[in-house]
Amino acid sequence: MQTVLNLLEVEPIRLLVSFGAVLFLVLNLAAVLTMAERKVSGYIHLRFGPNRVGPRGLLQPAADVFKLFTKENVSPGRSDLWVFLGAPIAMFIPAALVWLVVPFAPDAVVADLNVAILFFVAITSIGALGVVMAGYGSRSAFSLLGALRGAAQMISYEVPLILSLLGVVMLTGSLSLVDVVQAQGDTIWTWYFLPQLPMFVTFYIAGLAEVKRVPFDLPEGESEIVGGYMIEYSGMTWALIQAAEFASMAVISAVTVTLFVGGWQPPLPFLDLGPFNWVWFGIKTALIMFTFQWIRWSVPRLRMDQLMDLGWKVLVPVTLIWLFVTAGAMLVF
Amino acid sequence: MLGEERRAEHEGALTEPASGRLVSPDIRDEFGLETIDMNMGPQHPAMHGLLRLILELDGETVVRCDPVMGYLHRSKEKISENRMYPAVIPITDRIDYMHNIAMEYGYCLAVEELLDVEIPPRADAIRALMNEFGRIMSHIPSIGFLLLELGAFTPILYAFRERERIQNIFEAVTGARMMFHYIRIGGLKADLPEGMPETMWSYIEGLEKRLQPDFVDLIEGNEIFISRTRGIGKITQEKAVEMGLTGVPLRCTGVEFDVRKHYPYGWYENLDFDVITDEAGDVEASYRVRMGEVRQSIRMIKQILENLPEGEVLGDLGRRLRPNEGDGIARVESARGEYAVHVVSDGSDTPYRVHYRTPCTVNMQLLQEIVPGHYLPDIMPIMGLIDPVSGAWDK
Amino acid sequence: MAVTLPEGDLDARLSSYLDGLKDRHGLEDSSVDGNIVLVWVRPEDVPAVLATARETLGILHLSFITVVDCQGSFELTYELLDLRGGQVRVKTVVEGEEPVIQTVTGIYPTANWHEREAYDMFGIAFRGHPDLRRLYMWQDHFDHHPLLKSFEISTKRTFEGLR
Amino acid sequence: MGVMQQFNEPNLITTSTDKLFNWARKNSLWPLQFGLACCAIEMMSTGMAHNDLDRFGAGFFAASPRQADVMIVSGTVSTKMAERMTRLYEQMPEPKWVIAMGACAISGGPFLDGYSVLMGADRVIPVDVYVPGCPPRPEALIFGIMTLQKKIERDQQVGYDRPRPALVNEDGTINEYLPEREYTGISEGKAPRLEGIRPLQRTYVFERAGMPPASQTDVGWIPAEVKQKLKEEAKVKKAAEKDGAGSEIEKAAADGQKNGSPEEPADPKGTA
Repeated sequence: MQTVLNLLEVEPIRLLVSFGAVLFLVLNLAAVLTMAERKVSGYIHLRFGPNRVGPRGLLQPAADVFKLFTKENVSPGRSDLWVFLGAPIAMFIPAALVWLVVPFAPDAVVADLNVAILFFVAITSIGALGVVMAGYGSRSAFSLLGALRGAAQMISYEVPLILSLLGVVMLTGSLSLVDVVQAQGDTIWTWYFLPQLPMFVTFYIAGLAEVKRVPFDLPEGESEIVGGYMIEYSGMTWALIQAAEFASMAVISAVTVTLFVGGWQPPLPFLDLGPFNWVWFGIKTALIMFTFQWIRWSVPRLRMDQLMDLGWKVLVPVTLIWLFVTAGAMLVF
Repeated sequence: MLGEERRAEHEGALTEPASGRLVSPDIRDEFGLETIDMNMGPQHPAMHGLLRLILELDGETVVRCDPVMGYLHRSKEKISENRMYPAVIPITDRIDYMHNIAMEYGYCLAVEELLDVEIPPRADAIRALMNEFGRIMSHIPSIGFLLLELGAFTPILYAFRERERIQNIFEAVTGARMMFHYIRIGGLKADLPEGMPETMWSYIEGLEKRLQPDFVDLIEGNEIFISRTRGIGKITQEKAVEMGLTGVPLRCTGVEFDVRKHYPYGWYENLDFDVITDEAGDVEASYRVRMGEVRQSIRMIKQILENLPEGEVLGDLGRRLRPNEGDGIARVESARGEYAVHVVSDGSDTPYRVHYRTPCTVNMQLLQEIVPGHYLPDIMPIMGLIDPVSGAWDK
Repeated sequence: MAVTLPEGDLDARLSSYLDGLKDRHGLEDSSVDGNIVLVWVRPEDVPAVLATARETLGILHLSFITVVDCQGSFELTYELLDLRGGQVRVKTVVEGEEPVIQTVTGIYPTANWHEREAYDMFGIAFRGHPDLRRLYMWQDHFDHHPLLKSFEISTKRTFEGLR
Repeated sequence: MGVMQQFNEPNLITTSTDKLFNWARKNSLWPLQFGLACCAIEMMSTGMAHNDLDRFGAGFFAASPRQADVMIVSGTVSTKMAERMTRLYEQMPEPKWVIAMGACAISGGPFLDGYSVLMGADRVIPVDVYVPGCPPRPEALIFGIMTLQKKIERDQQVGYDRPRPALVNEDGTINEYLPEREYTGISEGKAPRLEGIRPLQRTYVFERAGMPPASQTDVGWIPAEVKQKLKEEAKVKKAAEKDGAGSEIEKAAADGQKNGSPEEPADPKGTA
């Protein structure tokens, strides 16, 4: 036993084991999130949601996963097969990789990089590649349109996403996410979402667009282009795309919490749970994800030109102005 | 010639971009840009049934839109010719299956015109009453579908809650949830059950209260809803009249035309109601008109329930109907517009010819006129503006 | 662009419609019954009569076109509404098994799909129609005009048949 | 099914995995978002708050056939739609099931007499569960889905085991299975009724103003026999053209069809 624990001290093994654990968590999280989504939608729609499989329908995701696992995997006749099959993987890996740098608790982080924020930005932008691959590989007008929309949207919203990070980086003076959390302190009014409120809102909106959730789900646009880039996927490949979507949604929530809402820090000092502070992290992330779902079932979808208008004409100027305000305030105080 | 000028004008309007920015053909050729052909439907979540649109896309902008129908052509006119007069009513039920009571109503009025019979006043009043319930049952889901196609999922569920409640009323009165076969030639199948007027009254009062929080508050102030619908599918009055539009698409341009008001039939002469119009002529205006019409229907139902005449509901016509030779034409205002039935009799048991003028078929001509120039996602609100029903446009 | 709809007394309007049509065209028969003006015209006069109705008399709405197969001839009914209580019913009879008639799409653009439907169901050819394709059935591979009386689908269900 | 079918005899592993997979399949039946006619409204009612199909894990209406498990044929299938429906069915990945909802999808229902109506969806695709009614109540559809769940649980007549068209010998043994595609391309019951009807004498083709070529909209469902006939006709025509001995009448008719002017219809009988 001791030898096993000692092995964990060795850097590459620790990295691998902890990343494995995180990957396991992510895959399960996707399943749990589908369930949560159906339940939340049920309560918003004044109905029950799944409640027949297992106690209160809790085994529903298991049934879904097993079913998708045994489903035939169709690839369209004239598709570009390797691109088609590679796309879900290209979508899933970036979503899972970002979890490497997210600090769950003071010491619970797979890799405490000193350029973690840069890493996050770099990895999330790879996600657009998977979308384009899926759209190109499927060889269908609908998926091509979805992929083009997805690429345009994800690349455009990278800009406000990065700009809104800069305020936090300026205040902290570090690119490490652990440093960011520690700099925020253990009281709710010292967290960055108050002084950086416009940046927080921008990051939230840009994050919503980055993970393609309603009202920014144009690449999927179920009532317009019938699932967009994922229209031709079936069985496990489709499940992998879904897992990637939910994982990236969770990771955006986690990074939002880390950057603006104090990470694992308790809202008030006396609520400090010591080694169990990851509970705070979990609660905050779940709350942010709940708001994502709340929005999903409440508002219609934007149109492409309106989406671009919002990104370039509203979000980017707001973040630029607030960067100047932050810089000025740092000079004065 | 006069007609040719008109036609030229009409073609000019076709190439005029509406909201999108069309790349001019010259530039397209110069840079070797290509348009995509896209086939939307017949199985598509936003096509209100089985409609196929052949689209030519320039990026996201639609250059050409060609609707293809007939995927639900069920030969209703031919079947109607081979049935006895009363046996046609179930066929008419299935034309516009969202507001099917109006479909029976129109057919029965046409045959009654042929037979020249008097309808008992109570039957007339109950026909109008159920017709207005049917209109609410159709309009509220229409609003829900519009939002569903824009991407908001929740309003349709709230809409179907109301529809379910009205279906319960219909089930109590007629015995069926959807295909009622309630209006008969010369009257009604049965009188209202005991205590039904009170139930209806309480339901209508509840609906009036729920309309604001469940629908108006949820939809009207929403920024995204406004930005997706305002100015989309803009129709001028002249265009609307030229295209022969009726119903909500016509009224939302400001032309005041309602068959119930201007060609009154049945009990509607005795009712006091407004024709709701709106000046804007876009999708948002159509939403407002539909909401206003629901309120007017509530008003009418209250009026009917207040003075419901007493008496029989079915005159004695005998089992065998053999109208004299001639034409019977009747028109009613269905939830989608003017629905007219033309029955030609040759003096036998079966109609010689039955022609259904369904509003959806005519209103859908609008698609190939106004969709070009819009963005692809704008097709969905435009479908919500016209709100066709598959069974009605295909007959 | 506002549309002006006719106003005033209904009976006066109806008689003005009838007079207006009578003055300009040779009608075969005409009558006023209730709020309906019924005119019978020769098939070649239909576009001219409808053009008068729309442009001069201001009857803006073409409600529908009904075709009745009279086995040997076809009876066409053009139902016009002035949207304010008045109706004008223009009827014509086209002789022959394979009728041809001038289109009215230039006058009432809404007639486009009505005529396509009539072509699909009865095989009536509308000369000058901009886009005469079948509306419901396939353009190819369905070589029948189903509403013709010669196209029988099954036994008729008559009263005697039931008993 | 699948890998497990390679074992000839059922054993501990195959039976328990089959149980697990069948449990998963029955509890996660995603219907295709495929509304045909009136019944589609009742199908939607079933999915909505009052009846809530999502309770059974069947509430996710997949818009794309690739993600669907069960196709609910909700309404009248016209002959024009039959080809599309068949294609949708073929696009769905295995294992897949079909529920015929309503009288029309079972037999043609009230439109049985119609010239454009398919007499039941099972003429072109195999149907697992029939739900009668016109339209069936939402409760009936839920019952139909529960029946399908029971069928899946018993591993009965699903997937590769479901009934397929076969040529049966006189003694009842199966001679050979018909290929799927051929089966789905046939519409029985239509041909006899068209007998003795005057075929179309002529087709007027006018020049189209700014409209798409006919071929795009003309793609409809072509029955196999008609396809064959057309092919043969084309062959004959080609051969005739090669010989240069095509009759004057035929040529004139063909020219008229291609280049009919907008003003003058092509000569109906080609007797010019």
